Formats: sequence, C-alpha cells, structure tokens
Amino acid sequence: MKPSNEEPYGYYPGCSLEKNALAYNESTSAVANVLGLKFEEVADWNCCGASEYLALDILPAYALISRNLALAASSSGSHSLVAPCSACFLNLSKVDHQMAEVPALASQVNEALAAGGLSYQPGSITIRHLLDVFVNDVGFDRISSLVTHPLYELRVAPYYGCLISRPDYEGVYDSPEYPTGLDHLMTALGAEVVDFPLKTHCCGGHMTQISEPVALELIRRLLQNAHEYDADVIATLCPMCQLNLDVYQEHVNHAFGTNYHIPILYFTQLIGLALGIRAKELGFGREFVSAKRALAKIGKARPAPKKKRKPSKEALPMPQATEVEYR
Amino acid sequence: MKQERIGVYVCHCGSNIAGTVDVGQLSSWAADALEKRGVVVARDYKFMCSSLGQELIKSDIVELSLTRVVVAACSPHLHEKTFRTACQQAGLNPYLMEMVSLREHVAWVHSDKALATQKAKALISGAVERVALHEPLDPISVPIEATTLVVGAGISGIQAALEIADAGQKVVLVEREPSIGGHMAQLDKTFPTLDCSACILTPKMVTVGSHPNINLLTWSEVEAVDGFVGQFTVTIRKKARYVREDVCTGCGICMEKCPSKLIDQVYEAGLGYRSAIYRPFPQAIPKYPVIDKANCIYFQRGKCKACQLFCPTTPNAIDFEQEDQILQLTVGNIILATGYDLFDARRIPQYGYGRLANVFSSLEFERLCNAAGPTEGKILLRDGVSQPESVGIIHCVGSRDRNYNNYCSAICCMQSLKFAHLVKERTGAKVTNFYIDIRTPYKDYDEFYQHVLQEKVEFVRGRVAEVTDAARRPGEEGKLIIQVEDTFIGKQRRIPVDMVILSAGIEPRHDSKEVSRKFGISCNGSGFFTELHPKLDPVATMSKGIFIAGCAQGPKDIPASVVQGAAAAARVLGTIQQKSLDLEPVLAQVIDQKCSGCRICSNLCPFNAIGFDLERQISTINPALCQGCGTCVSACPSHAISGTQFSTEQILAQLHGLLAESFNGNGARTQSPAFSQAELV
Amino acid sequence: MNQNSKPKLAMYWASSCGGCEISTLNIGENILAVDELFEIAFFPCIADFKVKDVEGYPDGYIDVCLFNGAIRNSDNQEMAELLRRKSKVLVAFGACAHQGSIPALSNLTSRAATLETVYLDNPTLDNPQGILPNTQYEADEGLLELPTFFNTVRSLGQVVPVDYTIPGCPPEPHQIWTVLQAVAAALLQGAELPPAGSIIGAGTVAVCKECTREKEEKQIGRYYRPFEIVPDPERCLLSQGIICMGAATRSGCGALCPQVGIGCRGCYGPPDGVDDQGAAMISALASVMDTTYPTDNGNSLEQQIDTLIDTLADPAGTFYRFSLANAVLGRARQPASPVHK
Amino acid sequence: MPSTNVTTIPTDQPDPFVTRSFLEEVVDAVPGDPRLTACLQCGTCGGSCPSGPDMEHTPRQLFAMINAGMRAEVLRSNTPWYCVSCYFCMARCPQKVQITDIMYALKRKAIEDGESRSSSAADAPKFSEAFVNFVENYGRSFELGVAARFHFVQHPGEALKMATSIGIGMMRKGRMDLTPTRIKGVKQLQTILDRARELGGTA
Amino acid sequence: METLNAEQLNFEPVVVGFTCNWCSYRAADLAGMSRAKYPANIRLVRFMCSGRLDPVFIMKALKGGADGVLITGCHPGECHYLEQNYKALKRFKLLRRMLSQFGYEPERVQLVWASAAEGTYLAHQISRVVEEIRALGPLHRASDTPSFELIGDAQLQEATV
Ligand SMILES: Cc1cc2nc3c(=O)[nH]c(=O)nc-3n(C[C@H](O)[C@H](O)[C@H](O)COP(=O)(O)OP(=O)(O)OC[C@H]3O[C@@H](n4cnc5c(N)ncnc54)[C@H](O)[C@@H]3O)c2cc1C
Ligand SMILES: Cc1cc2nc3c(=O)[nH]c(=O)nc-3n(C[C@H](O)[C@H](O)[C@H](O)COP(=O)(O)OP(=O)(O)OC[C@H]3O[C@@H](n4cnc5c(N)ncnc54)[C@H](O)[C@@H]3O)c2cc1C
Ligand code: SF4
Ligand code: SF4
Ligand code: SF4
Ligand code: SF4
Ligand code: SF4
Ligand code: SF4
Ligand code: SF4
Ligand code: SF4
Repeated sequence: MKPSNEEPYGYYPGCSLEKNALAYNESTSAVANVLGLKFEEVADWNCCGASEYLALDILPAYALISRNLALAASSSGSHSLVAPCSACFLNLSKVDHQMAEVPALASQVNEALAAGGLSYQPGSITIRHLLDVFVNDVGFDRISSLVTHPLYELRVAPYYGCLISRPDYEGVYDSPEYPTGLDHLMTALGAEVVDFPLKTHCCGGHMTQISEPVALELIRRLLQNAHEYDADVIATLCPMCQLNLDVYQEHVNHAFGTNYHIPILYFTQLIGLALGIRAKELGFGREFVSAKRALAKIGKARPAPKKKRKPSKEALPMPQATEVEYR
Repeated sequence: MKQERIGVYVCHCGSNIAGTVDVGQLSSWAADALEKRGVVVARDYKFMCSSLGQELIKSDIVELSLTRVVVAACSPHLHEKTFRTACQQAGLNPYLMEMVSLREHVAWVHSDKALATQKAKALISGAVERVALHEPLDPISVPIEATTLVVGAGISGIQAALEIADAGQKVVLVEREPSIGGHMAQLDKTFPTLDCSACILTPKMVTVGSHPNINLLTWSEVEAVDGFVGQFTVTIRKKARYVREDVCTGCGICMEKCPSKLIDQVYEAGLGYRSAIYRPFPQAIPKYPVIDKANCIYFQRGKCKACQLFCPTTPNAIDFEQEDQILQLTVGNIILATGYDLFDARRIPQYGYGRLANVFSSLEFERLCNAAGPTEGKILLRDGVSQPESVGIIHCVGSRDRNYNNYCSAICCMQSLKFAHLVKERTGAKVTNFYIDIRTPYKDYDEFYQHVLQEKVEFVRGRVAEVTDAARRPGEEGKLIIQVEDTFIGKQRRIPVDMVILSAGIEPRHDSKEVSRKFGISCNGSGFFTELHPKLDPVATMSKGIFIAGCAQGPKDIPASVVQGAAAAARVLGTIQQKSLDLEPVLAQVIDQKCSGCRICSNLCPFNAIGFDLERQISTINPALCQGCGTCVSACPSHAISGTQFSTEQILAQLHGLLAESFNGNGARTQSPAFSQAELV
Repeated sequence: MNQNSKPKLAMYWASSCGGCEISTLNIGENILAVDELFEIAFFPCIADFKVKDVEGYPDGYIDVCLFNGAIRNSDNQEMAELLRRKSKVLVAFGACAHQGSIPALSNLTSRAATLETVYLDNPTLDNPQGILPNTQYEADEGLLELPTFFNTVRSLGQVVPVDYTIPGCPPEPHQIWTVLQAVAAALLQGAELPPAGSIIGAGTVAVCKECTREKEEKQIGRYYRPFEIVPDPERCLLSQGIICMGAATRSGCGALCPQVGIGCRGCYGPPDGVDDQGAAMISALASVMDTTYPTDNGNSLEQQIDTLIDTLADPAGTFYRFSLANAVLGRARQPASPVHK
Repeated sequence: MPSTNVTTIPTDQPDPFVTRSFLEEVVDAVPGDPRLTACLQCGTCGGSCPSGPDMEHTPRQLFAMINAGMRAEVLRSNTPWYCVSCYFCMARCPQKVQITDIMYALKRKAIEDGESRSSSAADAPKFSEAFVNFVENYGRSFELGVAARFHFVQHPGEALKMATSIGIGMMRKGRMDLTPTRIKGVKQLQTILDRARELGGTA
Repeated sequence: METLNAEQLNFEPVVVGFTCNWCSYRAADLAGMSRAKYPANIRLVRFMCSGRLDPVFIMKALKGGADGVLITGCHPGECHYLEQNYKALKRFKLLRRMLSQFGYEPERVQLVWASAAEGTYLAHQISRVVEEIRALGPLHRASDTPSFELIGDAQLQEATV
C-alpha cells in the first residue's frame, strides 16, 4: 500500500545499515531527501535475528522479530514498514504472514510480547522492501525526470539476490525468478543494463562463516557471469550480497586465480550519483573494491542507440518474454 | 381442509419382510391407529408387486375412493415406478403414492422383531402424514428438435459431427478459426503408431466439408444460447471473411501477394509467418482464405487492396464490404468440443522460454518437424540453419505443479517420447528426457516407451530446476545448461545441450469459463467442463441436452478425443430418436408474491435455472433447467420457493409422523407448549 | 356500541424498555385524536392507574389493549392474564411481546447465570455477602412479595391467546397510527377488522422488497462487523459481507436501517410463511458462502468454511436477536452449558 | 494427518505414552502446515539449491529419509546447515513444500538432540549461537564480536586471517565497530524473549 | 429433582437420518441388500439432494423428540447436482456452531458422506452415530414433552388436540 502524501514510511534500517552497510544507509537518506520521501525510523528497533535465530529457537525468534512489528505498528501514523535489507525484509514479512496464517502462533507470539507490554495484530502494517518503494511508489518516470547526471555508458549488472521477492510472503510484486524492477530503474538513470542471468542467484549468505570454499564458489559464479557480460559494476540491494561480493572478491581471486575487479554498489548509491548528489554523501569509498575506475567510465553524452541486429532471413521468429507490470 | 382417504399396503415380500417385521400387526395397527390421520384401509399381502398385489391396490382405489396410497414394501428405487403405474391405471395421479422401504431399510438390516416393527410403524406414520400433503403432478414433456449444434471442429468435434451426420441427422458445426482441424492439424506424427497426422485427419476434414447433413460455419462464434433441451435457440455470429465463398477458387495468389506478413501465433505456434489474408494451412477446410482485419493494411490505413488486384476471379472474390452475419437457429442438443490451449511456458521464467533462443515449446517443435512447417520438417535451431547435436526434453512443464496447473496433462509423456524418437531418427542427436514419472498407460504406449529406450535416449529422473546460458565450467560455454537433481543418484547435474524442448501441459481454453457460463454448464476449478459423472456419464453434463467431448472435458490424446466425440454423438442420437423427453416434475418454483428480491438464490443453481427479473425485482426459475435438487428451496429466507414433492410442509409432516410414532410408547403425543415446565422455571 | 362511551384503550408494558410507548407518543399531534377517539382505561406510562383499577373492570371491559414487553417474571404473566380477561382485543405490541426480542436473548443462558452476572460477578458491584433478590421478604410492615424471575422468557402469545400482533422494535409511529385508526373505524363505524391472529401494521414479504439498495448475486467470502468496513452506499449490504437480516425479516419499517448503511437487525420478525427467522437466515447465509473449490492454497474446504464462519461473531445472538422466544429451539438446553460467559 | 498446530511445538521431553513418527515430529515443529507429506520426490529443490553440490543429501533425499524415520542420519546431515535460506527451492517446489522452514526446524532438532555435534557441519550452530548471544544481550547484532567469538573459539587460524584481511579493512572503511550498540529497551526485549522461551523455546 | 427412571436407563435413542436420493439413500438400500446390520434407532428421510437440508428440519427434529440427527450425502465432488452437497456442508457447519450456543453437544448432529456403493460403510457409520448419541443420553428429560408443532398445517394441529 502506498502511503498517502503526508504519511511517512516506517523505516527499519536493520543492524547492517548501522555499520557494515553504512553506505546503503547514507545513500538512502541522501536520495530520500532529494525525492522528498519521508522515512521515519522505528524507535529502539532490535535485530531481526538474520537467518541465525530461527535455527536455534523458534518462538523467541518470532518474538524478537515481532517486537519490531509491534513498535512499528504503534508508532506514528505509518502503515508501512520499509526495510532496505533483504534479510530483514524477509524476516519481518515472514513473521507477519505466518502470524496471520497460523492463529495459534499469533497468540503465542502475542503472549510473549505482552510480557514486554506490546502486542501485534498481523496484517496491520505492510512490510516493503526499499526497492519496491522506488519502483512502485516513486516510479521510473519521476526518477528519470530528476536525473541530472545520467550514468551513460556505465554497464550495470542488476543483482537482486534471493530474498527480495522470494517467497512471496507479502504478495508478488516482481517475478521471483526474473525480476526486472531494478533493471528498469537503472535504465531510468541512463545506465546500460546488462541482462544478468544470475540476478536472483545466491550470494552465499552465511556460508562464508560455515564453509568458506562453498561460499567462494557461489560468489565466483556471480562475478564470473557479471564479468562475461562486461558489467562495470554490480548494483545490489542487500547488505549481505554487497558484503559477500565486495569483501570476499579478493578471496575469490586468490582462491581461483582470477582477477576480478567489479565494484559492488548499492542501487541507492547509483541513483544518488545520477541525481547529482556528491559521492561522499553517498558513502562511496567504503567499498573494498574501489568504484573509482568504473565510475570514471560514465560518459557525458547519450551513446548512440545500438542498432538492432536484423535477424537473418533463415532465423525463426521467437516468442517474447513477459514481464510483471509495475504500478 | 378435506380429509384424504389413504390406503396403506404392507408387503411381506415372501419372508423377506415378514421374517423380521410383524406385518400382520402392522396392517391392523395402521388401520386402527392411523384412522384419525385418514387411513381408511390397510392391508398386508405376500407380494405387492405381483399382478395380484397391484390389483388389490387398484380395486381399493376405485372401490374405496382412495385419494392417497402408501406402499410399505421395498426401496422406491426398485418399485416406485411399478406402484405409480398401478395408481395411474386406477385413475389416481401417480405422484399421490408414497413408498416406505421396509425391506432394505428395516427387515434386512435389523434382527430384533419388536424394534423393527416399532421402526416400521414410525416410517409408515411418517409416510401417511407426508402423502396427505402430496399434490398431483404431471411429467413435463419436451419435444426434441432434430438438429444438433457442435461447437469446435477439432478432431473431437469433427468425429461427433460425422457420427450424427452419417446417422442421417442435421448438424451445425461452428468453428472459431478460418479452418477446421484444431490442434491435430498442427501435429506432425501422432503417437503411439506415428501415423502422419495430416494423412489421417485430412480425409475426415474433407468429408465434413462436403457432407450434405453438415452445415459448416467456420470463422464463426456462438454468441448466445437460450432455451433448454430439445429447443435451444442459438445466436451465431458468422464473421465477415471479406472473401466471397461463391467465387473464390482457393488459388492462394492473394496470400502470396499480400504485403502484410506477421507471425502466425495460432497455427504455426509462433514459429512461422502468414499474411493478413490467409488460410491457416494448405489442406484447410474450407479452402477460402479470410482477411484478418486487425492486420490488413487496407482496413487499418485505407490503402493496399493488393489481394483484390491480383485475385484472378471475376467477379472478384475479395469483398471489403462484407459484414458479419448473425444467424439464429433452433437446435435440440449441443456438443461442446472446444479443445485446449497450450500452457504458456513463459510463465516459468527459469526455463528461459522467450528469453533463450533455443528453448522451444512442444507445439513449436511439432511445427519444426512438420513437412508443411516453416523448416519443411528439418529440426533446426532458432537460427534456422544449424542442427542440434544434443537435445533436452523437459516433461511436466506447467503440469503437476501447484504454482501453475496441479494436474497431469496426460499427453505430454507420450508426446515427449515421440519427440525423442523423432530427434533421434532425424538428427541422430544425443537426447535426454527429464521427467518425474513416465506415464504411458493404454494399448501399445508402454511398448513405445520401451522402444524409445532402445534407441539410446537418456532418461534423467528429476524435475528440471532451471535452464540457463550462464556457463560455470568449461564445456558449458555457448550451450544451454539444464540443471537438475538426478534423483536416482541424489546429485545435482548440469547437462549442456543445444536445444531444449518444453513439453508444456494442456490448459483449458482461456475462455472456457465464459463459454461454460454461456451454455449453462459448469467447469472444475481449472476450467475444464464438468461431466455428469466422471465414470458412468463422462460426456453428458448436468444441463440436459448439452454434451462435452475431447480436451474441453480434460486433457486427453487423440484416440480418447475421438471416443468421446463418438460417445457424445451416440447420446444425442438417442434423444433425437425418442423425439420427446419427459422431465421429472420434481421442481422448484418461485412464489412471486413472497419473493423479496433478496437474490440469495441467484447464484445457487448449478444449472443456471434461477434468473432475476429486473423489472419486477423478483427471482424466476426456468422449469426446464431445474433438476429439482431443492437447494434453493432451503436457501430462500422468505420461503418463497416451493419445491414440488419435497415441500417443507411435506418433509415436516413426515418428521412429525415419524417422531410421533417413535414416542408412542411414552404416551407423549399431545400438542405441547413452546417450553416445557422444566425449562420455564 | 354505546354511543355515549368512547371505546376503551389500554397500553401496558411488561418486560420492555419503554420504546414502544415513546413510539406511540411519536404519532405526534395525532395523539390528541387518540384522546378524542378513545377513553384511556389503563396506561401506566402516561397516567396513574392502579392494577386494582383494572381488576375492578368487568371482563371484556377494555376494547383494545396494546401490550408490549416480554414475559420475564410472574408479574408479567399475571398482568398478561389479567389484561387478556379484561380486554376484547389483545394486541401483542412490539418485538418483545411479539417474539421475546432482546429480553429473550437471556434464553441462551439460565436464570442462575443471569442472576450471577447481575448480582455477583460484575465489576461495578459491591455485594460482598452475595445477596440475591428473594421473592419474599419479612419486613416490619409484613410479608413483602417480589415477582418470581422466570428461567425462560416468553412472548405474549406463548402465555395468553393474542388477537393481533404489531411487530417492530419499536413499531413505526405511522403504522401505529394507521392501526389505531383502523381499530377506531371498526369499533365506531363497524368497519371490518383483519382476521384474528393477523400481523398488522407491517408488510408480508421481506425487508429487501422495500430496500432500494442494488440487489446483487451473493457470494460472500467473509463477514464484516460494522466497524471493520465502510459500506458502499449503493450496493446491497449483505453482498458486501455485512450481516443484514433484511432477507429474513418482515417489511414495514421502510428498510430504515439498511437505507442508512446499517444492516437490518431483524426486529419485525420473519416474513409471512417463515417459522424460524434464525434458521432461515443461517440457511441463506451458509448457502452463499464463497469457498472456491477445489482448494489449492493447502486449506481444505472444511477449513475454509470454518475460517469463514469464524468471521461471524455470535451467530445465535445475531440471527435470533429479536425472535428467540418464538424460535423452534426457543432456548438453550438445560442446564445451560457454560458456553456463555 | 499430524496436527499442524504451532502449540504442539515440543517443549519438554516427548510424551512417553505417545510415540510420534519422526515425520510427524518434523511437521509439528514448523509453523502452519509445511506440506512435507505432499512431496513428490521430484528433485526440483535439490536441483535448484545453490549448496546442492556440497550437501551430503539433497533436500529431496532428506525428505525421503524423514519419511523413512532415519532420525539420526537426518539430524547429522550437513544439509540443513548448508541451507543458505535462499528460498529458491520453496519458490519452485511444485507441491509448495515449505522447504526452508523445514530446514530451520531440522537445525533446531539437531541441536536439541545433540546430533549436530556429530555432523560434518558441527561448528555451524556455534556461529548461530554467537550471533544470537549478542542479539539477546544488546538487541543488535555485533559483527566483530560474533566473528571473534565464533572464530577464535572454533578455528583460531581462521580468526587471524579474518583479523588481518577483513576485520582491519572493515574498520578502516568505517564498516565495523569496536563495541556493540545496546538498544534502550533491552530489558523489555529480554523479558519478551524469556517469556517466549517459557512458552515453547527449545534452546 | 431429576432421577433417572427405568425408561431412561433402557435408553433407546431416536435418530433421524436425512439422505439424498442418489448416494446415501442408495447406500442404505445397498446396506440392506448386503444384509449389513445396524441399530433400529435410525429413521431415514429422503431428499433429492443433501442441498435440500434446511436447518429448521434439524431443529424441529431435535425439538420434536429426536435425540440426534444424521445428515448424509454424496461425497464432495460427487454430488449428483454437482456442488449442492457443499451447501449442505456449509449449512451443517454453521448450524452446528449455533447449536453449541444452544447447549447441544455437537455429536448430536453429524454429517457423513456415503456413496451409493458404500452400503456397509454407511451401516457402520449409522451404528457409530447411534452409539455416540446413546452415550450422550436422552436429549429430553422425562419431564419434557416433545413438541410436534408444524408450520401452519391446520389439519394436523386439529388432529393432535
Ligand atoms: C505438442 C502436442 C503433441 C501432441 N501429439 C499427439 C499425438 O501424437 N497423439 C495424440 O493422440 N495426441 C497428441 N496430442 C494431443 C491432441 O492434440 C489432442 O488430444 C487433440 O487435438 C484434442 O482434440 P480436441 O478436438 O479436443 O481439441 P482441439 O484440437 O483443441 O480443437 C478444438 C477446436 O475448437 C475450436 N474452438 C475453441 N473454442 C471455440 C469456440 N468458443 N467457438 C468455436 N470454436 C471453438 C478451436 O478453434 C479448435 O479448432 C498432442 C498435443 C500436443 C500439445
Ligand atoms: C483390481 C481392479 C481394480 C479396478 N479399479 C478401478 C477403479 O477404481 N476405477 C476404474 O475406473 N476402473 C477400475 N478398474 C478397471 C475396470 O475394472 C475396467 O475398466 C472395467 O471393468 C472394464 O469393463 P468392461 O465392460 O470392458 O469389461 P468386463 O468388466 O471384463 O466385462 C466383460 C463381460 O463380458 C462377459 N463375457 C466375456 N466373454 C464373453 C463371451 N464370449 N460371451 C458372453 N459374455 C462374455 C464377461 O463375463 C463380463 O461380464 C479396476 C480393475 C481391476 C482389475
Ligand atoms: S413390492 Fe418389493 S418388497 Fe414387495 S414383493 Fe415386490 S420386491 Fe418384494
Ligand atoms: S488489402 Fe489487406 S489482405 Fe489484401 S493484400 Fe492488402 S494487407 Fe493483405
Ligand atoms: S503426461 Fe507426463 S509430462 Fe505430462 S504432466 Fe503427466 S507426467 Fe508430466
Ligand atoms: S432467495 Fe427467495 S426471496 Fe430471495 S430472491 Fe430468491 S426467491 Fe426471492
Ligand atoms: S431446485 Fe436445484 S436445480 Fe432447481 S432451481 Fe433450485 S437450485 Fe436449481
Ligand atoms: S441491504 Fe439488507 S435489506 Fe437491503 S437488499 Fe441487502 S439484504 Fe436486503
Ligand atoms: S521440490 Fe518439493 S516436491 Fe520436489 S522433491 Fe523438493 S520438496 Fe519434494
Ligand atoms: S533455501 Fe536452502 S535448501 Fe532451499 S535452495 Fe536455498 S539453500 Fe537450498
């Protein structure tokens, strides 16, 4: 649900954005400023437990997550809660969804919350990912109308990762297999978008901690594929994806004898650049794999449109892939 | 109110009933205890259904002026008709008779004689109360118009039309596309015998086109259906062809000359082109082309008329002024054979259809194989030049999957095996089939599977996870990689191939819900038409006079579609032979003065018998459509719907009698206050 | 008819809220005409009469008695019997006399439970000794008697024979006035009265007939309580999932409630030919529940039905709000099970 | 069908009078109906899983093993621990089996039964525990702390590498704190978590 | 005040069974043909379809002296009238919810699907239901008088006075 003009979005940054994904937080607020988006941070929110708490203890994990929902629901006039971190988004929406589906679970969770003087009615707020807000509320047209520094000639691989539209706890807003919202967003910035086949594949998640070789192989595939598609940068929307692809890029190079140098940027950083916000305000410089070289590629003028290759006379016609429609 | 004169007849059925129920006591009790209730005579007899037994009842009806009869014997499913006829012969309306099942529901299932007799009394008492409220009814007879409408001219509709026409009855065959033939006309070889589809279909199509008893209306659609069995009035739109059928010779020059070329999504399954004026395929019946207005340059921009210019006929066969025709016909029966749509594999993005060039749908592959298809039967990649060296065939695409269709499409295993064989035979490529289960029932099907196994086709049991062009390892570059868990070894495998064929499932026609509404039949949750009985009446529907056949009823192959077409025809011929049909007068009826127009009932009738009169703001029930289930009767909160033979009053009277007698021993049978003393204070 | 004496009119309240009296007075200046036409023989709401006065009348002295309120206690019953004796025409006036109405909702529980709620288990009470009302009390002045509180609430017709019934909670003033005029015409000019036992001052069909909302086919996926939804102003409320008893309720009110967006509560009782208002309503509502089948969301059909029914709070209280005493079941089984808290 | 009610999440020792099959146990440990019994053994999950090649058993195999009551083998498998919660399998499963949630349930069971210690991913729970420990004490996660606690205890060699290559880099980039942040309502949070644990926690 | 009399000790419940013409009535026929035994306490009433089930029939039966009611119909998906048994199911469920508010044990009103081929199954189900109702005891106490009123049927009322 798109909040009315006056209604701010509830905002749940999550632990990552506090520190390791500081650049995500910084760029989000800088961009929100320009777009006039009001994000109201949930007061005294706590960690969502990532994918760890659920592995240990189910009810406490649900209670932990729902404390945030309860706080968000009781604070100010907002009916939506925006999470920029995909894992937070997933956890929040999962608990909301399952509480609604399984009344017995809801009552147990609420019993636990009651111990802290809180309660949460499932469904009372809509949990949304930050990308969803940009794609469906702000819209491509509005963004492209505000672009002052188009990202001409920058080849961007849009990388969605796993959790953003999978599974569809909060309803489907993009394909879980082949989403295109971020693609269009990047196109709106003037960038050249790579049709990145692995766009929803896994970044390794917590496997870096459990079995580094397994994780490095997962990361390698993504880097390799982006490299094969000639991507200058990979645009991400999840702190975990950014961390794994950025921080472990050197480990991959070391382990596989490769030499990848692909900066991993938050999509909000790229939007910020195109809107003319200064790089420093957008958290540039915090990435391990420096973006300097890639960004230097940004052209001044709109490149000539590529000529569509005419199919040969023998070639057979082909069905066109369908896409989710955006609001 | 006039007191009815009721006769009660208790049957011994030899010792079948008399062995467990004290029949003598029962008849004297009935004569005695139920006298107040209107019983003037009660008799017991050895075999009521014998002619002597029936005579007994008949003479009583005449001599004692009986107005109602209760026969306490066997199940009404056995002898209701017998005793109704007996009543009728004695001049009593047959619906004024009520049966009590003493044999099946008492004697045969109980052993204690006292309890059984007590229960028998209760049942007879209920029947006596009930029968007093029965009303005389007459069966509704409807004449059957001999002409039959067949909708859809795929193989199933063609078969149905031919059976009826060959039996000497008239058929109106309505087909939406420019030609008859349906999906079968698109296929190359047909399993399991690998007959050439065109070779076996074309002769049938030709017969349809020239049959004196078949009125073939292609490029036409049924717009409305009114009336009921025997007397349907159908409105058909015959779309303008813009080609005069009386002049056109079918030479095809116009099609060659037409400058507007587009991808043929229907017949060529998107793999080939056609012009704006077109005939879907060379053997089309009828042979005349149609102009597809939406893509015709003249119709869209006012200039062109190339077809007219080059048309060799005089007068010119191209007529841009033609208009749609609306026909109204009366038909007695309708057969719906509207077929299926292929599942759109683009809905499963991970299989890459529409994104990765060399992923083909099953129908595309049929066109590739077909000698009349865009590659003249050569199995080529999308570039139209190279031959695949390795092919992956994926089963169950969109079938057996709760995210799409949760049923088995029945044909795609066999069709995938056929594909494997054809690829092997024509290209020698390495073929791998990916399946969950191989389903090959019916005659010679599994033999076909075994034959394909012999051809060294590889089978991997595992539902494919994804098809990708993102190479991960050497050897994968430039290929399509099929990623799958080989469930027999429990390991993930990546198998690089040149070509992927998706055996997409069969779906109900996209408009099947609308069509079912139009014809007043129902669909299952997926959208296939619902048959009257899944085993014993698979081609009839709950709407009398409307039959279904072929894939419109559910996924099936050609042999089964043909069988159903023939079966539907046989059912129709049966009713035509009878000339008229007697409908049971057990019906619901709206009592106009009581109806408040609340429309609770509007949606309840599965046979669409209930309508709403907007003018008078009350509901109406079409007696010819009502099947007498009584659901609406119970639902109407105003009790504004009466149900003959099962009215609320009759049922309550029966209950009353039943319970009163059940408690007779307790002496509790007085008109009681609303609340007992115990409840009150 | 004695030309000198006007017909005698009585109006009495048994277990009632007084709304019927107010509605009667709401006939406006016509009340003067009533005074003109009738002699008031008993009307405790507006004039000081004593029961002794009534007892003093000869039997059949009162021409018309409008009796409102349900029969809740022994006093109500005695008054009903007394007024029956003294009246030529006894009219069950309003929903309580007609079919028990709100007071009869306590038939879903028992006397013991009612007394407990009222005198013992109530946060606003201070009754440490747990005193319950006695029917007899030894006072200095002598033995005082209180009426016996019945376990079951009944309608007037369940206690004494009733000549006519005017339904409604309360009956609509314009209809009261119409009835009074008709009665006066009959008494004074010998006009014909409707057949005994009739329901007067109301329609015969259901409220939907009078309701101008757009009637639609009904497929209800869940029910809403009034605070959960803002109804569409044009469409039938029931179609929107708002419980409206209009379809199972006698017309005559002019569909007052549905017209302003409030579901009909059923106060006029069932329409002609319907015996049990609640049964009719649940049969209708259950029939139009929208549970699309076969289900694919993992929920069985039965679960879906249960979920849907869960959105219906208090079916018995909703569908029998006004008609419980006259319902087939009439009251909850004895001893009342603790379903109701 | 086993009950799918979340109230049956096992809290105590299993009732000695009621022997539930392992399958029922697993089903009961997932909120809602995990649809585990509907599995077709099609392998979509195993084919989709990014960790599939490294798992000792594919998810599909694991489900067959659960069905066969192979409790110890299932709980010792590294599979649940190698699940990265990517939800690919769940989104694709033709039977809508709640695979990822089942993986979580298996992790909890493995810890509860002590079987995780015999698994080849024996360390994995410790990482979760280190993570959760900070969450419970501070209300927020604390990367440096988690990493330190996990790696220094489990594999000091790794930890050193961490400290040099990643930790220092992270700190230099301003992406890692030296001290954890504590939320204001940590007491409240702890009360809630305590109550939740009483109601049906397992750890 | 209430002591069980001899009659209640030898309690023989009366159960009214509603059957549909196509499945469950035929199942009862088949039970007979296969000589499957069940208690004589049940009295079957025939409808064309379980969709004819009106809650008022059940209420009248319970009020009128029956100790329990058994509703039967074709299995879901096999209704002769396609989907009307679903309506019976919905009415049954809503009614049962309401009956519990009226203090009736839910077991007193039960629903069983039986196809025309399930004679023995139906017989078993009838036995089960009768025994469950027997275990619940009489619905009406000795001091109760069952009421047999009918809607506006003057003739019957006249006769019962
Ligand atoms: C790729 C593939 C390969 C196959 N191979 C084989 C095989 O080798 N052997 C085999 O036995 N089976 C095969 N089948 C199955 C076979 O195609 C079907 O069993 C058969 O075609 C069904 O015939 P039908 O008449 O029921 O439907 P259809 O062939 O679909 O015919 C329905 C007709 O009705 C028309 N129609 C639809 N709606 C309307 C309307 N509202 N008004 C008027 N007309 C309408 C359509 O235009 C069409 O002409 C294959 C199927 C596929 C997808
Ligand atoms: C164990 C089992 C379970 C099944 N369950 C199902 C099920 O659940 N659902 C389903 O749809 N199908 C089921 N089937 C299949 C089903 O039994 C058949 O499809 C069906 O009975 C076939 O009927 P029919 O008339 O062709 O042959 P049959 O039933 O074999 O009838 C042939 C008749 O012809 C008579 N006959 C034979 N030769 C002569 C002769 N020379 N002269 C005169 N009379 C002769 C025979 O005595 C026999 O009465 C099942 C089959 C089996 C074996
Ligand atoms: S009427 Fe029925 S019960 Fe009587 S002899 Fe005939 S078959 Fe037997
Ligand atoms: S007029 Fe239309 S159909 Fe004819 S040739 Fe031109 S485009 Fe083709
Ligand atoms: S026929 Fe075979 S391929 Fe088709 S859905 Fe059924 S099992 Fe799958
Ligand atoms: S349910 Fe009854 S009152 Fe309502 S519209 Fe239908 S027939 Fe009329
Ligand atoms: S009785 Fe049944 S078939 Fe007849 S109109 Fe009513 S719902 Fe339809
Ligand atoms: S709103 Fe109520 S009264 Fe009006 S039509 Fe709908 S159900 Fe009937
Ligand atoms: S994808 Fe689903 S159905 Fe297939 S094996 Fe995995 S869990 Fe089972
Ligand atoms: S959620 Fe877990 S089991 Fe499923 S595919 Fe992802 S990693 Fe594998």
